[in-house]
Amino acid sequence: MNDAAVMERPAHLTTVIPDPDMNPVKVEARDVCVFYGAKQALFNVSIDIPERSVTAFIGPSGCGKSTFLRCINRMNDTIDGTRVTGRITLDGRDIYEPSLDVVELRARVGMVFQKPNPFPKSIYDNVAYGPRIHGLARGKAELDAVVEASLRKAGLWNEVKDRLDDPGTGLSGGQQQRLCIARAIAVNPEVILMDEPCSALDPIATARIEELIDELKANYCIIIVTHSMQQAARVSQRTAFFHLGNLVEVGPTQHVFTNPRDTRTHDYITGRFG
Amino acid sequence: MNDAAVMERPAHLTTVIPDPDMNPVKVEARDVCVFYGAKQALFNVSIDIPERSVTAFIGPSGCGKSTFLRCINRMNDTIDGTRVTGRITLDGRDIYEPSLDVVELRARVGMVFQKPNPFPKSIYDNVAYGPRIHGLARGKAELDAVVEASLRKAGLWNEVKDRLDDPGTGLSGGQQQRLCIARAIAVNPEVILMDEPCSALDPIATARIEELIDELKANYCIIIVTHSMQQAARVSQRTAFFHLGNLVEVGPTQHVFTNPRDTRTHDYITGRFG
Amino acid sequence: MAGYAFILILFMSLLAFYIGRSAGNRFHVAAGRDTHSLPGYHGAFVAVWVGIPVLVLVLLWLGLQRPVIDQLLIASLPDAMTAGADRAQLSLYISEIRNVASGRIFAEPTEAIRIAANSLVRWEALARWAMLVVAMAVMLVALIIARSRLTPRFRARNAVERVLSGLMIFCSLVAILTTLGIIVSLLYEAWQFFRLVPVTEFLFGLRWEPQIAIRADQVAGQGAFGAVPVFTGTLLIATIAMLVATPIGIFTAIYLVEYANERTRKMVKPVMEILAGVPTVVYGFFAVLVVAPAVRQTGSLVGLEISPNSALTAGAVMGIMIIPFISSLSDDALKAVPRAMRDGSLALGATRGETVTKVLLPAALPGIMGGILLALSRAIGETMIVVMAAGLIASLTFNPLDSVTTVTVQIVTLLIGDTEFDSPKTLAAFALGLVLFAVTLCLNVIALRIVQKYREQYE
Amino acid sequence: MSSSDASLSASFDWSSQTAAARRRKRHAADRRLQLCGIAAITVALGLLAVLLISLISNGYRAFVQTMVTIPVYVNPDHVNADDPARGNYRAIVAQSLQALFPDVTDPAEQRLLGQILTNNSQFFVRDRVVADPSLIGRTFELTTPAADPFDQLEKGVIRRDLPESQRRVSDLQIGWFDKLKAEGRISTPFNWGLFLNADSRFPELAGLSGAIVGSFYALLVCFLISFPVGIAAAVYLEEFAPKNRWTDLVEVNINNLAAVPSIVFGLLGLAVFLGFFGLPRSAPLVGGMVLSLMTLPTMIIVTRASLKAVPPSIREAALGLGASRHQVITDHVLPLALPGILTGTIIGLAQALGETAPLLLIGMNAFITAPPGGLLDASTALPTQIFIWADSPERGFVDRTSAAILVLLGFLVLMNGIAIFLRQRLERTW
Amino acid sequence: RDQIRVVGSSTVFPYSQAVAEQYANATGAKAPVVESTGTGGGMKIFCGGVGPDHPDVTGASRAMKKSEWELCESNGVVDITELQIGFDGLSIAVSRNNTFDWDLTEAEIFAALAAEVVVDGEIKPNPYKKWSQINPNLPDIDIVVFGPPPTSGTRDAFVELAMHDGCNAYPEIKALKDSNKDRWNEVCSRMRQDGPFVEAGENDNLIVQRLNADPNVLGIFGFSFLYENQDTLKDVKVDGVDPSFETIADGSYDIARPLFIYVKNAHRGVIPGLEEFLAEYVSDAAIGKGGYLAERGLTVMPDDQIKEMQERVRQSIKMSAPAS
Ligand SMILES: Nc1ncnc2c1ncn2[C@@H]1O[C@H](COP(=O)(O)OP(=O)(O)OP(=O)(O)O)[C@@H](O)[C@H]1O
Ligand SMILES: Nc1ncnc2c1ncn2[C@@H]1O[C@H](COP(=O)(O)OP(=O)(O)OP(=O)(O)O)[C@@H](O)[C@H]1O
Ligand SMILES: [Mg+2]
Ligand SMILES: [Mg+2]
Ligand SMILES: O=P([O-])([O-])[O-]
Repeated sequence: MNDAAVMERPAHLTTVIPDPDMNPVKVEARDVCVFYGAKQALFNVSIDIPERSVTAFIGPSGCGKSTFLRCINRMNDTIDGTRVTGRITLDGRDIYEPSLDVVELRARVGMVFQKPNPFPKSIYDNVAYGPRIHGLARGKAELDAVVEASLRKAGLWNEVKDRLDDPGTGLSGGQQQRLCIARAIAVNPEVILMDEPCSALDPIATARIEELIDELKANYCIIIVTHSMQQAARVSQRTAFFHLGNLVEVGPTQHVFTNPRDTRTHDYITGRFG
Repeated sequence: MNDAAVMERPAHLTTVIPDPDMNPVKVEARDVCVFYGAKQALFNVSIDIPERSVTAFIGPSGCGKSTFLRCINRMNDTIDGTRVTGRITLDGRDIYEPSLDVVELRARVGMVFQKPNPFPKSIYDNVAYGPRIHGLARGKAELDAVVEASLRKAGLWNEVKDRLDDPGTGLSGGQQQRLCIARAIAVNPEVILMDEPCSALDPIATARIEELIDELKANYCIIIVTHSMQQAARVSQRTAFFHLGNLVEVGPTQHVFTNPRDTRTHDYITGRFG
Repeated sequence: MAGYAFILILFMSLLAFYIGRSAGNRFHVAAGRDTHSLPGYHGAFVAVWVGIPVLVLVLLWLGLQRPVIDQLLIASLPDAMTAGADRAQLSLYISEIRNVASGRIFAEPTEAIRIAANSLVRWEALARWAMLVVAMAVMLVALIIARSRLTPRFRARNAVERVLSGLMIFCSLVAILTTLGIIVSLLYEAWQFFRLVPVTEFLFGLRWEPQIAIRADQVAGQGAFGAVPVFTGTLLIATIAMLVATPIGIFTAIYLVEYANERTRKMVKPVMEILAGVPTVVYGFFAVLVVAPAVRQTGSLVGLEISPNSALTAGAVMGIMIIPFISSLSDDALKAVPRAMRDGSLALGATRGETVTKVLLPAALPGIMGGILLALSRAIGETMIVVMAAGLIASLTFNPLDSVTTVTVQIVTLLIGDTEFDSPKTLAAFALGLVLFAVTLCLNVIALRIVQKYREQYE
Repeated sequence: MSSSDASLSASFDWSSQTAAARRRKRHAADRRLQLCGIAAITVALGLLAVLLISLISNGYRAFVQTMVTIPVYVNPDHVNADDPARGNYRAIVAQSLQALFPDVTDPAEQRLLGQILTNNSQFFVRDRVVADPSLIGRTFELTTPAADPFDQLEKGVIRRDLPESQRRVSDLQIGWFDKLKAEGRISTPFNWGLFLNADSRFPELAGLSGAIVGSFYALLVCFLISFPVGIAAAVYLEEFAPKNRWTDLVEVNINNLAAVPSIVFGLLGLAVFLGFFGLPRSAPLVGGMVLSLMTLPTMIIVTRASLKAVPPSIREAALGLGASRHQVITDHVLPLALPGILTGTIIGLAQALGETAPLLLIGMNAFITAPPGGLLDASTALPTQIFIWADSPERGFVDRTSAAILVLLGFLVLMNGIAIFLRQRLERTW
Repeated sequence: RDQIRVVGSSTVFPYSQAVAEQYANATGAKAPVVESTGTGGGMKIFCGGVGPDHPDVTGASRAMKKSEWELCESNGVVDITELQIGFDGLSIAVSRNNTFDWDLTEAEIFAALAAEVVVDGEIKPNPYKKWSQINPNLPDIDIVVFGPPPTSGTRDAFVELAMHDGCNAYPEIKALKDSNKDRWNEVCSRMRQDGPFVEAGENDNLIVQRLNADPNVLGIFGFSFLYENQDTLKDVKVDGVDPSFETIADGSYDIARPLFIYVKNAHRGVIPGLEEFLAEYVSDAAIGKGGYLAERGLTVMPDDQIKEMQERVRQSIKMSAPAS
């Protein structure tokens, strides 16, 4: 393989394909570097993520997609020895400023993980967990309403409405993942982060989730990490390509896939590595 | 996704694309079924694998590629509760007949794994281990020669010749994987099985391995499992597509990718699922 | 001489190994890859067959030699001495003969003894040489047979590995044999006991006064063997121990797993391990000399009357002993909850505390429960602390300030120093031991099942 | 927020007063839980500290010993040069002491004077003379432990301000002792005897060497049995045994044995080793065997855990090359698991070292004044020695009991320390 | 077996230890093994039989009982020499931190510790919880007394020497002695089991340390323990007499008893060193005035009695069956 092209320009400069139709910016990152102990996992990532649309992060394994995603709701704080430099803002407010309460931040920025991780509780309690701890519902009736609305939005209501008291872990993989999405929606977030939400699912469940993402993008800013370029092409409006900790290229999905400007992007989407 | 097409014909029948140029058959499987306890993982797989060429197994996660691969050197024996029915022959001899010594079989059918797994010993000892236990070399000088030859074949000699006593685990991922290949070659096998040998590697290392496979196919029968269709297209002469435990389609790589005859194959290689 | 025998066996095995290996080497040169096994395995095969049977033989010989010679000695003594002598007298003779034979003469031995001592010296020498000769013969035969089986295609490796597997199976059986040994010996003695005291009285009787008169004219306990007060006492102390240890242990685990940074963990964990490693006899002293007076003084300050052997003291100190046990098991259980659960909760905006109490603890509960049950069985079986700090008198009470006794205390006091095996008092100890074993067995099996199920759930 | 849709679409005001107050309360609850954790750890460690302090405050005194140095004249009247071992050394020591106090002439007082030195000082003189018969007729300086009451006096345990009737030493004796002190004949060096002497009736001479050697023998036996058997059993169960009802039973059984009260093993040893096989009472061999039955399950469990921790990829790699299962284990798995196994072994042995109850039942709590010469000699062990000393009336034994506990704890901490070190240094995480 | 084995009384244990050590040091022979099993336990093992599996010597803090003699006889242990080694006082002691000047009569001791006592002229289960209920002049504190368990000779001696005398002070009980001997024995011998009397195991030193820690409890143990701990413990006068070497030896202190060792003559000449060990035990240097056992708290016998013991050893004089 010929990697000479990669060397043509400084690796950490991002090719940004301009996009006049982009929605207003919801999340903005500038020069974000992340270190795990001594090891640097992200190099000077700068990106604008628009609201009410789906942004996909793609790239080979270990390139830092998850790492960057987890910076946005500060989940990286929970790993010992992680250090983040640079600036990330949500609606213009720096999320790393000391006065900010991560509890509030994480309520506003929901997250769905690669492996469905429902709590070992009933379906109802899974969804009600967030509203309860944040005090979003007054009384049982209101809570019931929130749970129902969230499950409906996640397209799960009809399948589970008769067994809300069954354990969430008893559902199939795809249902569990939708339950996790319902759980995230229930606290009424503004941004939803999804880290390879379908990679543990079968094709049919994957399709259901993709439809769901499509519906949700009307109200939320959604960021999805995926290892499947086809999935990125299907669900996202914008795509960012990461490689070895660098954000190589970002722009409208259409452009990135059909007309990549960086050789690395090109090699990746044509399957020459990864 | 529309799965109706899949239903058109009995699922376990394999579409075999005829190939007049195929090399003589090395490994032949007939009606192989594999059960993990009560769960059936493979359904009536029948396939001919030619010598001195590369055969690729592709298919979505969990479709049984690894399972079938591990039948060929009876590595499945090591998992409790595994049961294999059907018939697999190597050069016409049934490898599941009771009188056969698996130790000898595995010496003839080498294996390379998804995650590079060098022994935590020196580079030299890694390569020398196989020849030692099989008594393939008399004396130190002969062993040295075997080690050097294997490392050369694996394209690693120049990189490690000055530090043969360093631990094999200290090498980079790609070097480790080549070390594992050298280790497999050192016992002089006839078949080499590779289970996603590049999926943990970076693009450059991947390219090196692919080159290596290309060289090795002149002497060995190579079977490679990969999740990258591009890789299958690049390195293999024949491709077999597995789905849900069935061998759906097998034939010359060119044909399978450009002109699949089964809708499932088509959906998969066009990225509609997986 | 036994030493020489072992050296000889070692030497012969090495020789056998060498012979086998050279044969293997020759096959290898001749047949190359067609040889089944490496030369070393051929060597090991011959060595195993030369060494192991003879080793068993020599050990048996050594075990039997002495009793056989003793029999011969007694037979050689004049009838006048042996007639009417009981076993004890005979063994005294033997003892004297052996002393004389080894040159320890302090009183003038009789002529018969002197003659016997001389024959003893002769016989022993004879037996030693006989053993060497027999061993040598056996080894030579084995060597010839084993060597004759070697061929290039001979599966020496498989044969050696079969022997190794056999040895390993034998070793795994030791655990079973131990259990069987425990059960059989306890059952046997307990059965003797139940012939003297009905099971129902033992299990349901309310009075326990086992220190019965050991002489007819002594007035002591009246020999009541109703173990209920002993059981309740055990339960009382174990409960107190659990009440002390459970919260401390669980909170410690929570802190270490969820809040502490790496450095604190690295410091606290070894110290907790010291707490776990303190011998229980030390805790016993601690209970008697430090805790008991302190408890009593505190009690008298608030006007409470506390027995010096109060269940409270024994239980509390036992609780201290168990803390590390519970904390490490809870630690394991909390850690076994997949990180994904924690992440899921934190990502919803839960605080760490909420994550622990609402998600992790409920999820880890089976594991923690299992740990607590295991700890409870520890508490029930713990001996030295209660031997020193709890009472000897079995009173039927649930007042933690009173003195109660426990099963283990009774076992020790009934058995120490006194090794007679026929008084109900001694046998009662085995009956108690049986109950103790049965109860801890049940607890352990239940607990282990719970823990295992729990682990599997997240595997 | 009445309709469900409304509740979701209406954005929640995170910066409102109520929301902020609620968050403050939640953070406070979080801190409370954290405080509970800290409190629990503090209590646990505090208790350990109290335990150690109470031991040290008693035990430190036993680490020094009051010694008396006197010139000894080996009077040829009392020793025959042909047979120096049979002299009347009691008289020699008494006369030498009296020579320092010429004005003490009353026989009763002379006897009191003699009590200043340890009873066994006569044997020290004998041993010197036997070793060097040329001392007969000459004078040499003998340094010998002071008898326990004077040791306690020097250390301030026996208080001089008490009325004479309440003291173990009389005013007269204190006077003599002070005179010796004024002459520089009293010293308090480190008490090596605590480690080098065997048990003794006399606290000033009592040491732990018998118990240490006994414990060593018992642990040696325990190690020699449980280490190979444990590893073999663990390897079989983990690597070879088919998973069926039988092996399940063995597994449950082993886990259960690890939790069986140690006293039950004592009962087993008593019934089987002493009762059935007729092995001698109080022997370290029997002690070691009982302890090994106790540590064996722990060994098996730890070894299995270490074997499990070796990643399957290593096994697969070796199997894939055509190694037999035995070869895989001896060549790869065992070497890699060894650090873990060693750690477990040390911890198991440390537990065995501190175990008392089963040893009491097999009679390893006797009084023996010489270290055992072999596995079948009667002997004590460290924990049982503690138990015996605790029962001795002399005041010196109170200190020595605590000191012995400290020594035992020292050994345990040492062993655990080695285990932790091994774990941190050698064990790899995969 | 090439080692002497000694079992028996925990009271005699320290003395046997001292002699064993002296013997081993003086002769260079292998050290005897001394186990403390309590007098009763020791007798039981000792009488188990003749032969290397059975101990050679047992210590006793009271004379051998008839029943024990019979046990010995039935097991073929008939040739036994009985050696008295001295006296021991049974002291009742209390911490020096306790300010009360204790002086109990045997009747009061009985009333405090017996299972059944005389209340209003009737024999009833012991109702007393506080000392002051027995005698208003005694302190108003709970009765808590640590004492030895039934396997120990100390307990037997205490029962016989203190409790029996104490119970005879009550006419109602004394009357029983003639009418119903068994009942009398039962009433006079049974210690209470309801708490105030705490059986503290064989470990006397632990009792001492617990007294130090707790000024309001009394303890019963051998005088040697009190002698060693006189700075922290003080004695309780019994019928007005303090225990001391003098009062014990002359009999004015009432609860004192002789200490014995018993030797199997069949083992002499068979077990190496037994002769020398016994000679050492009864030597003047050991049990004589100013001997090393006296230093450890043994109350010494008159010289002629010592001479007699030495004679018994020399001639292996066989003891005759005890009367009771
Ligand atoms: N907790 C951690 N400690 C140390 N290094 C880490 C940690 N987590 C991730 N890394 C490293 O940081 C780099 C980026 O990891 P990240 O998980 O973000 O990759 P990714 O793009 O999400 O990969 P994948 O597709 O496999 O999920 C990798 O090299 C990884 O090894
Ligand atoms: N040891 C096992 N026990 C039980 N089921 C197993 C085991 N190994 C694999 N399976 C199941 O068998 C099926 C085939 O698995 P296999 O590993 O062969 O798939 P694969 O095609 O190699 O997938 P991947 O691309 O993820 O490696 C899967 O459903 C899997 O869950
Ligand atoms: Mg990731
Ligand atoms: Mg696979
Ligand atoms: O041990 P005792 O002296 O009390 O029998």
